[in-house]
Amino acid sequence: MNSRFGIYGGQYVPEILVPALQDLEREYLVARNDPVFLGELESYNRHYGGRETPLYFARRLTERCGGAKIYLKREDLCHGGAHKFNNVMGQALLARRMGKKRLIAETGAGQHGTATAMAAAVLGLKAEIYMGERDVARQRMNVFRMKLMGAKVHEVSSGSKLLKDAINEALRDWSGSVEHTYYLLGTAAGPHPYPTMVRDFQSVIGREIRQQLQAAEGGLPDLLVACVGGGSNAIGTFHPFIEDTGVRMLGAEAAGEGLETGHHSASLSIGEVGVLQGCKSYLLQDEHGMIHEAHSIAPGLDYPGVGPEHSFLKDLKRAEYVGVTDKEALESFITLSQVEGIIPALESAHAVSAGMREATSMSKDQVVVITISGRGDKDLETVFDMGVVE
Amino acid sequence: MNSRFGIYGGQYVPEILVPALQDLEREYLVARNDPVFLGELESYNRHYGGRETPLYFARRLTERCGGAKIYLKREDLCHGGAHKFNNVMGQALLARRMGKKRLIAETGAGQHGTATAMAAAVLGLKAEIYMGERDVARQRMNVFRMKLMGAKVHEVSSGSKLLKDAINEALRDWSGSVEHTYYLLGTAAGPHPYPTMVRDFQSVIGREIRQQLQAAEGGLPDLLVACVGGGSNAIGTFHPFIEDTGVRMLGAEAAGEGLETGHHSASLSIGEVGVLQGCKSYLLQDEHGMIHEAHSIAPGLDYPGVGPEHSFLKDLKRAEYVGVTDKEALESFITLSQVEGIIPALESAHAVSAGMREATSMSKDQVVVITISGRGDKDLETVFDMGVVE
Amino acid sequence: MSRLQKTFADARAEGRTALICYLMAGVPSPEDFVKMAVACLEGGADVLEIGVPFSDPLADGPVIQQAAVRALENKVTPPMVMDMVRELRRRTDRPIVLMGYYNPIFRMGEERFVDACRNAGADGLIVPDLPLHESISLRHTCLEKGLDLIQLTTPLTPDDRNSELVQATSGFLYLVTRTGVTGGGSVMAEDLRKMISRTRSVDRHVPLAVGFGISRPEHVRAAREMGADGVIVGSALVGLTLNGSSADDLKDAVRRLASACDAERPQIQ
Amino acid sequence: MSRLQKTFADARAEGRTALICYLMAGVPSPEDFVKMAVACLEGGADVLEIGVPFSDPLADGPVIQQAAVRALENKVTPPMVMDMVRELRRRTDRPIVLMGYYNPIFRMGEERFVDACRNAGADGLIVPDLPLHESISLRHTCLEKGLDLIQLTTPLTPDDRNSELVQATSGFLYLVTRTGVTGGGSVMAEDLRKMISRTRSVDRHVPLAVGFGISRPEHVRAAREMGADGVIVGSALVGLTLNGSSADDLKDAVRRLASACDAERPQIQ
Ligand SMILES: Cc1ncc(COP(=O)(O)O)c(C=O)c1O
Ligand SMILES: Cc1ncc(COP(=O)(O)O)c(C=O)c1O
Repeated sequence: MNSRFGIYGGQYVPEILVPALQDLEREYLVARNDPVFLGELESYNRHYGGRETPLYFARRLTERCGGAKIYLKREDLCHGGAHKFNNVMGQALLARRMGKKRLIAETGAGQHGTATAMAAAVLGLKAEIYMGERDVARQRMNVFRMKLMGAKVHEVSSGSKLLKDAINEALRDWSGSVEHTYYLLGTAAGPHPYPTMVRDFQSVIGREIRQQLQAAEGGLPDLLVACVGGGSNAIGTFHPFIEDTGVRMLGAEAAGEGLETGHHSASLSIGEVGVLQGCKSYLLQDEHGMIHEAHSIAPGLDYPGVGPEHSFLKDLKRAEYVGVTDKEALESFITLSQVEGIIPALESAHAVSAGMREATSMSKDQVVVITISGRGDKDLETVFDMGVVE
Repeated sequence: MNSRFGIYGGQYVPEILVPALQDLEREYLVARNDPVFLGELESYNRHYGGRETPLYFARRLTERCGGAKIYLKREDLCHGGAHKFNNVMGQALLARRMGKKRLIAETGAGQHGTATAMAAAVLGLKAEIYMGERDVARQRMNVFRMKLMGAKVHEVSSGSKLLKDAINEALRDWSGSVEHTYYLLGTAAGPHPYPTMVRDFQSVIGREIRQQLQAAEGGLPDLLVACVGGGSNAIGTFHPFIEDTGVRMLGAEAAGEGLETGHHSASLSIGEVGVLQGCKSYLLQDEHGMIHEAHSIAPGLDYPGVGPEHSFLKDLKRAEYVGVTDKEALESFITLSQVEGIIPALESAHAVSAGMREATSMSKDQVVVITISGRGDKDLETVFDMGVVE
Repeated sequence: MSRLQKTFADARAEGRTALICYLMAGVPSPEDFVKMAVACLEGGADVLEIGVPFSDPLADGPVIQQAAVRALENKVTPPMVMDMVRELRRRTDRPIVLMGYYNPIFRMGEERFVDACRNAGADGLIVPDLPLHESISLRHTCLEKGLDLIQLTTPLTPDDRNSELVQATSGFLYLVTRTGVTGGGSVMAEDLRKMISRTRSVDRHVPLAVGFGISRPEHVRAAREMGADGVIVGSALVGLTLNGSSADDLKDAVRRLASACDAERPQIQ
Repeated sequence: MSRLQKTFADARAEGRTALICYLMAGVPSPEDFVKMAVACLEGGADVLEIGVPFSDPLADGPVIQQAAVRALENKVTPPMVMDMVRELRRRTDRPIVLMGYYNPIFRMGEERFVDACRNAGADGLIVPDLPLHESISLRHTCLEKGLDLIQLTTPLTPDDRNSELVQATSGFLYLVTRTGVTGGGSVMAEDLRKMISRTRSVDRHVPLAVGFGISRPEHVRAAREMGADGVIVGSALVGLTLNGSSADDLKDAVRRLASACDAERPQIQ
């Protein structure tokens, strides 16, 4: 199994974790080809997770833009409210198969932590979630949700007390518990084999789009759009179309308060190559290699790195990446709510903004698919507090 | 079209509303047999609403109870987070077909109001929602959600300032606006034809259960369980099985602080027949026919009446109805979260409690289907504030 | 001839429009209510309409809702309303009509309720949430016991149903002159003209009383001008029983309305 | 023979266990850091290990994390660390090893970084997040430039990989004696015994230094007893640089550890 995407990826971890990662790779390689495992996953995806999710033709949004037909891939309808489900379910089943009874995970705003708690509950595993102290304070309800499902939440008070630090802390835990603990990483980043494995589990998104669009339009999309935090929903959307060179791919990164302000999370747009938390990729960092704090209105995009496969696709120019500001994301959050009755996650609103922009200048017989990675209920307080509605 | 279920139902409304209800009946009768309308509804259900929803075999809950196999019908995965979607989409399409550009609706906790706002948004209609002042104060975020999707929210300060009063106020609005306004009632109650129409739209639940269980178990369920507020998710679950006399049906009402305390919403269990808001049914009322305030930890069950078809099924003994207390509902809210990673709505938790109780005393080859009418995210604050977890 | 029929016949003979005054039973208090009702009579009311309070008065606007709340706070029950009617019947010979929602009637039993009305001395009954097709048994009982069950018709009612209502009503026909609930708004002249003429074309004699939105003498004159036999004034008077006005204030208000009721009637074109 | 090799050879010859003292560069302040390092040397440190601060030190426990935060607050950068090494090199001939995460090295460029180390006078380098299979080019550069790139092995490392690590390491082999991060915990005697014996069976000569969880003289004695050639003490000393202790306090602490390093060695059964 190739541990790299071009020069990106790799396995930059303490020696103590190497055997566990090698184990994981071995087990995953067997599992991914084992019909029993795949059948189990497919069954949970379907009966528990609510897959397949619809590919919805957004008639009114299309009319609003006046260009290409816009379809929305509705990951917001997954159990738990986001695409996070796909990855978590796959990895939790793998953990069970490996005989690990304890899951650990990092979480930023709480989406991945909640999803992990949920997967642990349904499979009867233990879950412990690392979450930065500042995030815990901001996301009281998500913390409660995890506890309600029986997970333990560890507040992380090191570093910037945010997602990045929660990952560090989870890796530290894992270094001491690796024999009986499974580290359930939440995005298509981290050391090999996570980027590949998470991408595979998330590729159900793109595979479904392919089939569904074939049924709806009799062809392939002209453009795929997804938001990029760590990059898992985007790579899951893109990957099944990599060989189809006629299909353009666009990743929407958080430009925060603007790329020029330094307050953003646009590692692909203006980051530089480095190594963080196990993999080589584009990063937000200073001249000495110290990692910058990221900023985005969308908590799930608030990460200074990005999955290595995106760095590779960027260099190849196979995918493009653009920044969407907080303000633009907020606007499309409101637009989609009012025009389609779908309140997207603020993360997904970045994709909506980029997708609308593109669709507007495309022709009416073209097709844009935007992945709605999650629902916006979690973001209502944030938007409410901004006082932008009414 | 029969306006009654035995002695229940009817059309107890001011004369001014009679023509509109007759119109509605006429239009609905045509629509329900029109393949174009049904195709449209089916398409929105599928591509927008995320139907069909899974029928999930709850292995760990089944093991916990040690009796019948428990399946969960996952209405919590509908767009918007509850079965409310089914009804709202059907009626909104009917409204559009009737040329009405303005929808009005009542809402208690905000679920039906949110669903209506959503359906209005996706079809490009105007929505105005009536909501009791006390509910507005308790449900800030749902009010915001409605506004976000472009709906107008009217605070109702009459009467007890709760759901019942919002319905009164919506009916008052309708009396003055009936020519261009569609009243989108939220449950299988109210004047004819609402109980029949809402039941029909919600019957998609039972129809899917039937098919899905056939596929999973090769037969019919032994017991269906659903919670009963106004009764729409329950009647939608039950109705397709009415003729199958081997299928038992159990409705879980809110026994609140206990049936003996007077603080509950158990109109079927201990109400008496009367007429409220357009229909004859079991009601909570005093000796002079004044309506009592209802109580339940679950805002959606907090209604002193019930849909007329349930009154009929109760008298016929075709369905049974039991009370589930706040405390019991809360326990199963936590149990389902921890054992299956599914956080149910507090309403649905009533059904879970009743269903677990029954399953425990049934044999292992029997099958219980519990309808999870909605997800519990909306209830997290309530449960959090009770301090029962950790 | 029932009291109601006689009252409308007399008023017509005198060239007057009958004035029907609505008050909520037991408001401002069970004792003062009777004083208020008497003030209406002294001010010139031809008919007293008395509201039976209900917890969910869905056909009423804010003022009458508020009155119902007050009445229920005052612990007014249907039997107490009957006692108040009995008390008033001792003091007047003019017709008394009860207006009450259906559930309390259903709860007491239609027959018992109608008996109670008759025994107390009431002449008529209006049930705003009981449309024609739900009122068959109650109509039957009322007919049998000699209580006028008054039907309402509206600008939205189709012609054929309007004809049924004309035939079914007893005492008078209540013309709801605007869509919406009681209180506020103003008479829609065009609607009213149409309603009266189509009703007259079915029955030239049935008394037509106009309600919903009549609060000032000019409304009365407008209705009169269009040929109404009676006007019903509700929220405007109920408002006075809620805001601390005295019985004399109420009497004055009624007097102003009453004098509009026999104002010179202009020619109908 | 590199300085590190010589130091271990000398210690072995003298029957001593080499004492490797870890401090975070620039802590408590860039100036006082040098004093602290000198105190370690005076206390009896055989080798100085100097942490290069990084924003995300994922292999470190709370004490060293806190030291990194302090260093970064003090605006310490890798070039400044090189200056501190240069300063220390002027004062001592004992080996200096840098411990730094990979990103700052990658950022500067492996070759430039190694050159800077050599020019400053450092002898070795430990990169805790660069496992063997990711270190090929850096190892090559270090070999070429004469910097010892020290590999780590752990209780979980399989035998064949352990053998590769033994072959690949330079200067000494770092035995991580417990799973987890730096600081806290205690040496797992059984693990350590196994690690030493399996390593010795591959290479009887490579110096073995034990780290992670060594903070007190009894830990040192335990490691010594099991045949370790060196011990690495980190968090315990770094803690003193964070809590306001003086250079003398530090020197005393090092002295106590150093005296455990040449305690009488009991017979190995
Ligand atoms: C709804 C949603 N979308 C997107 C993301 C970003 O993650 P990724 O880029 O891995 O899809 C998150 C992360 O929490 C999320 O919650
Ligand atoms: C999740 C949920 N379940 C159940 C109900 C009760 O309604 P019904 O009895 O009509 O299904 C509600 C009403 O708001 C609800 O939100």
